[in-house]
Amino acid sequence: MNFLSLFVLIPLLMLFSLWLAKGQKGIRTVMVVGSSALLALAVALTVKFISDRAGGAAEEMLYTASFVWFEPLHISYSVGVDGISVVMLLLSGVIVFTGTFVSWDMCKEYFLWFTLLSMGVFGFFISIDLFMMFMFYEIALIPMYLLIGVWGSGHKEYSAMKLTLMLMGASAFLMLGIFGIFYGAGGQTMNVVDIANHTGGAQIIEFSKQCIWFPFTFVGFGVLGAMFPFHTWSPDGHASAPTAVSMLHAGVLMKLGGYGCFRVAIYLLPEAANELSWIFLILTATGVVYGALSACVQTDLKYLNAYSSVSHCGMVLFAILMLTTTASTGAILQMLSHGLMTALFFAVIGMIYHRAHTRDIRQLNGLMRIVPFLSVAFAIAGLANLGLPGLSGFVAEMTIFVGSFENADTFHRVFTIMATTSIVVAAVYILRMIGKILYGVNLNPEHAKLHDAHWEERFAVICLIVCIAGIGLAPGWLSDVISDSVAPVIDNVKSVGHLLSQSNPFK
Amino acid sequence: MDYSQFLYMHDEISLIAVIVILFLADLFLCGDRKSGTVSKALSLLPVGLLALQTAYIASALLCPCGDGMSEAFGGMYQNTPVMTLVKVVLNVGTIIVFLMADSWMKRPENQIKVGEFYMLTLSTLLGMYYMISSGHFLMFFIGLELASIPMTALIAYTKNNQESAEAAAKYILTALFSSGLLLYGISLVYGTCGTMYFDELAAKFSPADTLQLAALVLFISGIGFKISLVPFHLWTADTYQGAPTTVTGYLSVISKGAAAFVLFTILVKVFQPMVEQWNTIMLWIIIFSITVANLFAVRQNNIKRFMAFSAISQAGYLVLGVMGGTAQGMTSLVYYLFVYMVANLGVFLIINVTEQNSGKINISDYNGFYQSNPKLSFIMTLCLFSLAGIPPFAGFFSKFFIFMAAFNAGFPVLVFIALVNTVISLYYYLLIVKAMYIVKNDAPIAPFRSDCYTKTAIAVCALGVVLGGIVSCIYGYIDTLSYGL
Amino acid sequence: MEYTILILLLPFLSFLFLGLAGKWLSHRASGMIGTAVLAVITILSYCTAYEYFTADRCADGAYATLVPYNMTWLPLGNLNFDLGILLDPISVMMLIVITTVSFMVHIYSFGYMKGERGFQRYYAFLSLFTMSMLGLVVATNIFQMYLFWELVGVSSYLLIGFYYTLPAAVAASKKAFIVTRFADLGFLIGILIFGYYTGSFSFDFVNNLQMADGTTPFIPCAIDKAVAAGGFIIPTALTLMFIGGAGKSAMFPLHIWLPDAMEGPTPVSALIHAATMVVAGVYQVARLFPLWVTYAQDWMPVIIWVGVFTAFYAASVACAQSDIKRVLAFSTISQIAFMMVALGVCTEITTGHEHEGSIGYMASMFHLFTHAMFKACLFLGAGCIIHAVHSNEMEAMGGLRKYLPVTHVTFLISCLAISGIPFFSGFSSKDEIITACMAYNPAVGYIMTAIAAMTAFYMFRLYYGIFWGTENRKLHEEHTPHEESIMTMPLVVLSIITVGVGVYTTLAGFGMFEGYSFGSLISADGHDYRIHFDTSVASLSTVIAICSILLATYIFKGETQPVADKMYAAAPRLHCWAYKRFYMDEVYQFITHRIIFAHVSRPIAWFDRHVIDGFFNFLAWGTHALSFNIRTLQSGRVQQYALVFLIGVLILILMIL
Amino acid sequence: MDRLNELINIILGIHVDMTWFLVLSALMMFIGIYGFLTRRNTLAILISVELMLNAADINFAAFNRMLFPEGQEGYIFALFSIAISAAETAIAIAVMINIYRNLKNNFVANLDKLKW
Repeated sequence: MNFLSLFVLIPLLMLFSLWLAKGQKGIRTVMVVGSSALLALAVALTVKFISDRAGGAAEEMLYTASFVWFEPLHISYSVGVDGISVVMLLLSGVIVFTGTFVSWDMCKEYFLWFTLLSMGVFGFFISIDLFMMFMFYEIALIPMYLLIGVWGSGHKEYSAMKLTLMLMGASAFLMLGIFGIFYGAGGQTMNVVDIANHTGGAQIIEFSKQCIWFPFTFVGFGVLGAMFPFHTWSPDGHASAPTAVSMLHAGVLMKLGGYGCFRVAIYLLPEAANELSWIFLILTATGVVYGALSACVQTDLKYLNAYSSVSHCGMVLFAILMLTTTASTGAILQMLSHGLMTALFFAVIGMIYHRAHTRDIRQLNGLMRIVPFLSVAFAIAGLANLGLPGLSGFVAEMTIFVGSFENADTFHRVFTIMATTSIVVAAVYILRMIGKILYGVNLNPEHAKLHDAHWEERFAVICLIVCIAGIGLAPGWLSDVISDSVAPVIDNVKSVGHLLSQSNPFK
Repeated sequence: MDYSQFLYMHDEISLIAVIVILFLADLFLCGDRKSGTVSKALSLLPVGLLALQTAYIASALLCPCGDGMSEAFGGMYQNTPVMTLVKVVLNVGTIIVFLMADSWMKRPENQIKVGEFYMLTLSTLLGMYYMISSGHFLMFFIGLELASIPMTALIAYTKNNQESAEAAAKYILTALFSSGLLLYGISLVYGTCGTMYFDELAAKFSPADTLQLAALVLFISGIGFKISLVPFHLWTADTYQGAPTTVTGYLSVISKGAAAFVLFTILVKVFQPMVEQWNTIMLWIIIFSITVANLFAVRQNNIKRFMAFSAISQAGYLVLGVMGGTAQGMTSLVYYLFVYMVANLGVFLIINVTEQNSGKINISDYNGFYQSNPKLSFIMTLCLFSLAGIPPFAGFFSKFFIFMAAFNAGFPVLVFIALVNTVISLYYYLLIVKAMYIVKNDAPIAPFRSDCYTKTAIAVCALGVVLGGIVSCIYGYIDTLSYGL
Repeated sequence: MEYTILILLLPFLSFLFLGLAGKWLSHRASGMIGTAVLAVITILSYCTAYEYFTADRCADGAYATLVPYNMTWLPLGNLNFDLGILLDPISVMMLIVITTVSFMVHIYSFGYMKGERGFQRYYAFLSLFTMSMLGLVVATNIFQMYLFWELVGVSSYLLIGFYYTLPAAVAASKKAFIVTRFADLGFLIGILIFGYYTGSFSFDFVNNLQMADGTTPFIPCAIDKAVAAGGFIIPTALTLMFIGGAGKSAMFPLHIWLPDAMEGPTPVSALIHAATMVVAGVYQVARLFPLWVTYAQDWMPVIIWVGVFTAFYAASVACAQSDIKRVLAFSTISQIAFMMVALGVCTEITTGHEHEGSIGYMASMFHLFTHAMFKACLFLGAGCIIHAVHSNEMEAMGGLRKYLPVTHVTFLISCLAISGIPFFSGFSSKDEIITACMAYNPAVGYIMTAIAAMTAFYMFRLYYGIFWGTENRKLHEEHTPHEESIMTMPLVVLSIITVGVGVYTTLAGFGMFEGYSFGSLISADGHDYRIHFDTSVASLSTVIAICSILLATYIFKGETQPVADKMYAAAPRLHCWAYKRFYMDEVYQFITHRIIFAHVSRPIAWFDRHVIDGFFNFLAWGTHALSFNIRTLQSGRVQQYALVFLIGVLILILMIL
Repeated sequence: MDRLNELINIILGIHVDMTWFLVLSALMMFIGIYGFLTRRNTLAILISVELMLNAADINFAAFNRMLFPEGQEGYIFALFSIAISAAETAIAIAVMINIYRNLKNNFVANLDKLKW
């Protein structure tokens, strides 16, 4: 049992101790201790990983361990991390940690589901076995229903049901894709690395099969990554979810989508990725602009942020499909930065909603005078969102654009430029929102006496801001960690074929 | 004739012994029906005896003599370890049902007929035993009928209840109809092959023979009636709704499971030459079973009727393992059967205990159930998630494996349709979860304490649901046995 | 010169400190901290300048380009995103300009912003802006320039919106950010193209590049490779970048944000929207000048004609504005256009008296310098006036000369400077610009001369409107206007610089003595270039400037202004249009709100809710409807069950037969 | 049975071979099904079911006699099935009586309380 499994064991322990915990104090203690343990573990892992890489550990996956689980089906409990998963684990650690503080007054059941959710997320990122990935993916999905349905707001039952069903529908596609990959590779191993490198009894998957299963896998994960046109669960879901849940969902869960697309679809089906990427490229580029434009006219803060998430996550998938190392590095960076900033955004929006009991832009004015701390945090989140240098968004977007420009053909150029326009639109909707709700003078007497953030809220918000600014100021090491792990995947893709496929009518 | 052959059927004989003992006990122990002590004894006795008998069968599995195969009466009776295993699984289910039945048996109006319940149930179980390890159509037919005739009595158990009687009538009439067709089919088999021994039939079949194909269809229809596959399912909902909850639980799991297993064995063993044909048939039957049942389940309010439709669609998933007739399919089918039994009985346990305590069996009655009875509704949630195939509960694993088997057998489209249907099924399972957790209700079902038998049973089910999948040795063990075809 | 790194770090630290701890600081303390830091970096940059210009030149007699500090901030595949410091004549000059003006503004703000709510925030933002602007000018690569470019954009956004409770200020800040952001899109794409084809973002095409040891070397910029890939590539990239520059420097039609930006505090307008940030575009073109001249000569008319039109447009609008800050804003636009034109008319890079084609570069930088000084002085003076009369409108003013003597004098000096009167700094620089234009194409030269005349006219219209003319007595009785020493001191300093530079360069220019002049510090290729005025051009522009000043005096000096009224009466439509800035804002309003919001965003949002989402809802609804419709199958009649059973059997039989 | 055959052969001049039995059983089968689907009285339905079952039994007997005279399998099966059908009918009738107690009639049309 290697130490990666702690990422699953700690949440399990948390579940049990929550079960036994008595009273709000006990619950909080368990949650704080557990989540900080997870965060510490993630940080330690990152440090260790970097030092080991520096020490010359050249394997694709470090700290791998594999235990046969279902011997007859070649399913094994195999874990391992590369730079991408390390970064994602770090992100999850931060979000879970802050999410705990944001949902400070919640009851025991809430935290039970919350912890189950985070267990799924962590498990997903450490596992390198297709079955395990899929299992943890679904573990992470289902608590959403109760979290939104019970503790949500607005037309929560509808949103929760829609979210759950759409994501489960996606996982139907995904499961089929996994079967296709597994049996396409000879049905000897479910280990991602083995399948990719044709070791451990895995054969090369035939091109025709790849072209069948790539769409299934990509759509299966893409829906969770809010891929246009399967994104409509996200606005409603986010709008109805309680604060910490929107944080966790937009911050981490949606990242499962991008991660899976990269780790499974692109990594295991390289030829099909070359052949079919253009279709999804069109979809995602559309989604990027589409989400940004529809964010411009939203009046509900959470809807606005949800649509901007559609735009940014679309950017992630878009960059992945560019199939260049730089762009994919940018995609991972974008996942990280979007995770942090959208979590911050949802946290602050939730706090404002909790006080003002409305999220309608037209009814909120002049918050800067009333709740300065929250307003400043909100403004920072907004600026990060529109890619202000010095904050994380800028780094990610620039990397993506530079990487996308490495594809010199017209097709990719056109869609890259199309995607770049989204940063202008982002400025439009962000500044519109900030100008409307933070600036000006408060006209609503009820809002005149709102109290500013509590200490735990301040703590969570500050943590997030520090992370965002940290990435924004010193991105170099992160980018190195990521690109080291991205490179083999992309080289694998590049090695098997030319990017612009025969099937692309636009070439 | 060598009477020692009877010793090969030690499973059946031990069960018969149990029945006989119970019969005697019912005769002599219970002179006076009014005293509670007796009925307590009578409610403990069957569970204990059956547990013993289960242990006895299982012991044969644990220390197999030879390859565990046994054959008696010229191949009329055959037994393989995997069959024994299925019998064990059925036994466990029956024990849970007995535990479930206890509170119901304690009701005054049932005091008079406690013994009958147990004996009838066990005789249906015996029928399934014979059905499972039949090596000849006669044996199979007798087993089938033995499994279904006492069932009628069980369904009609509550004598003065009109619904119960109607359910029984529908059951027996449909059963007669289907057994008529089945019998005709078997006669065709006999007419074209001149024998009804499974071992000899496979050689004599040819996909070209119209009569034999007709026989195949009639056979599938007869057994499909037991498994309640579309289009032979229409009795199911009505019967489940009308029957006493305990019996419904028994029907929905035990008889269904046994029949599914038998369908597999006979299709593979006997109808081997016509594999394409029965693959086509099963393909359509499965698609329709899953889809139609899901569509019906969506708008049910009576929870027993709802579970009936859920059971039909689950049966559809169950027989996915039949496709292609591979060993992997066999394994995943038995595994699915086990997991499904645990989860479904768990749900029925809670339905039953709720009905016994509050008399409410509508989904809308469960609104706010979590506020009043958190533990029960939590277990119920686990079981429903398991049925819906949500990890980390056992249902996820069984679904995944059975889909895997079907995919491996070469039916990706079928798997895809089934997968899409899981979304619908998730929807209606979530409806109950929603009712219990989300929907506010000012007058929810009052809090109550369930008796220790139910508690034990619930504990068993919960344990099975939680550990059934993660503990991989279960599947692994089944896999080691399932060569025995 | 490693200490130059401090020039960037100190303001950043003071920004962090004031931003985080400002809440617990007193106004005075925070102001002191900010100003002290500024003083330090001002001294540092003067040292830098001294050290740089006194260091001996390279073999070819040009100034070396030093890179005391450079690090890889973000690796981008084969490319690098570096951060560093690059010192060459123009960046050093910009250091001087920025720190000087910023320092003046810091001091001035003590008086101007006294008692304002958010005083600490104000100083924090000032530090942020100074840091970003300095980072922009010392950029070692185009991407670093873009990074700080965005940062100055946001700090200008924050400072314009300083009075965030006023809707006008909020709208103005939003507009400024979005318009420049839109232009920056062009900049970004230009950068991407440039980086992809040349394989580097770095400025290693500047002459005599000298890396200090301990710095990461530049990835060489393979221009020839890019040219080989297609002659149009470099020009396209440069033009796209120029769009970004045009946005920041408020070239038509992207100028609309600058007049509104006057909603911010006046010192901010002086610093950002007159002296430093708005010339970033000019600076960018100057930075890429070698590429422009060498590879994009044919595309440079774009710069020229955009500049010429903007200069004319702004000047004509400035003649009709009544808000004194808006007048100054439009004059700023016009003057920056002068600099752009000056860069545009360059045809070669080697300097020297036989090389007329390279004067423009020097002239443009020279004008940038002088303009920064006197325009800052003008704005700060306007600030004093506004502070005194609490209004921006000329109606509130008139006859202020006896109330605000110092302001009056300094304002007059600056007006003379901007009008191009000899012995004032503006004369020398503007004269060089016109010379360059003449050398390029006399038509351009004459147009620019005419625009210079307009400049003189509207500036003196402003001057007379403020300090002479009818005095608004009853307003002045309520509170008598007065000026504070802390606010007038910067004015004096700036006007001294203006006069000093003017006198020196004029004398030198007319060859009174042989000494260094601006050109010997800054020229297209870093060689020493002694300015010698072309007397014909000089005399012409001077005469015209004086004439238009006299005209303005004749029209606007008196208590009553019959001529002006007659002119308004003569061409009311024209005046109205000019006053409304030829309705450019309305056009933008129409495009953004009527077209993009109403006819793109809303339909998309509707489509999303009703079509895409509607589809998934339809699936759910359809399932329900279907399940309701097939319920008759389960009719409860056992005979029908049997019938279905039988039909099923028959169908299956038929299926496999 | 051979004798009976000969007798028929002598009297009617036709040779009774297996087809006759098959046709007969098929007829009985479908008459039974028809009855099951159309009768309104549950007892009548039970009688029709008996027809179906007996049709199968005739098949068994006929096949055994005509095609596979060496074995007894068919006869045995027929016997068992007769017994089983008896048992089924018995319990079915019990249920019908139960229903009759509740409804005071036994029309199958009244068994539609449980539906949809």
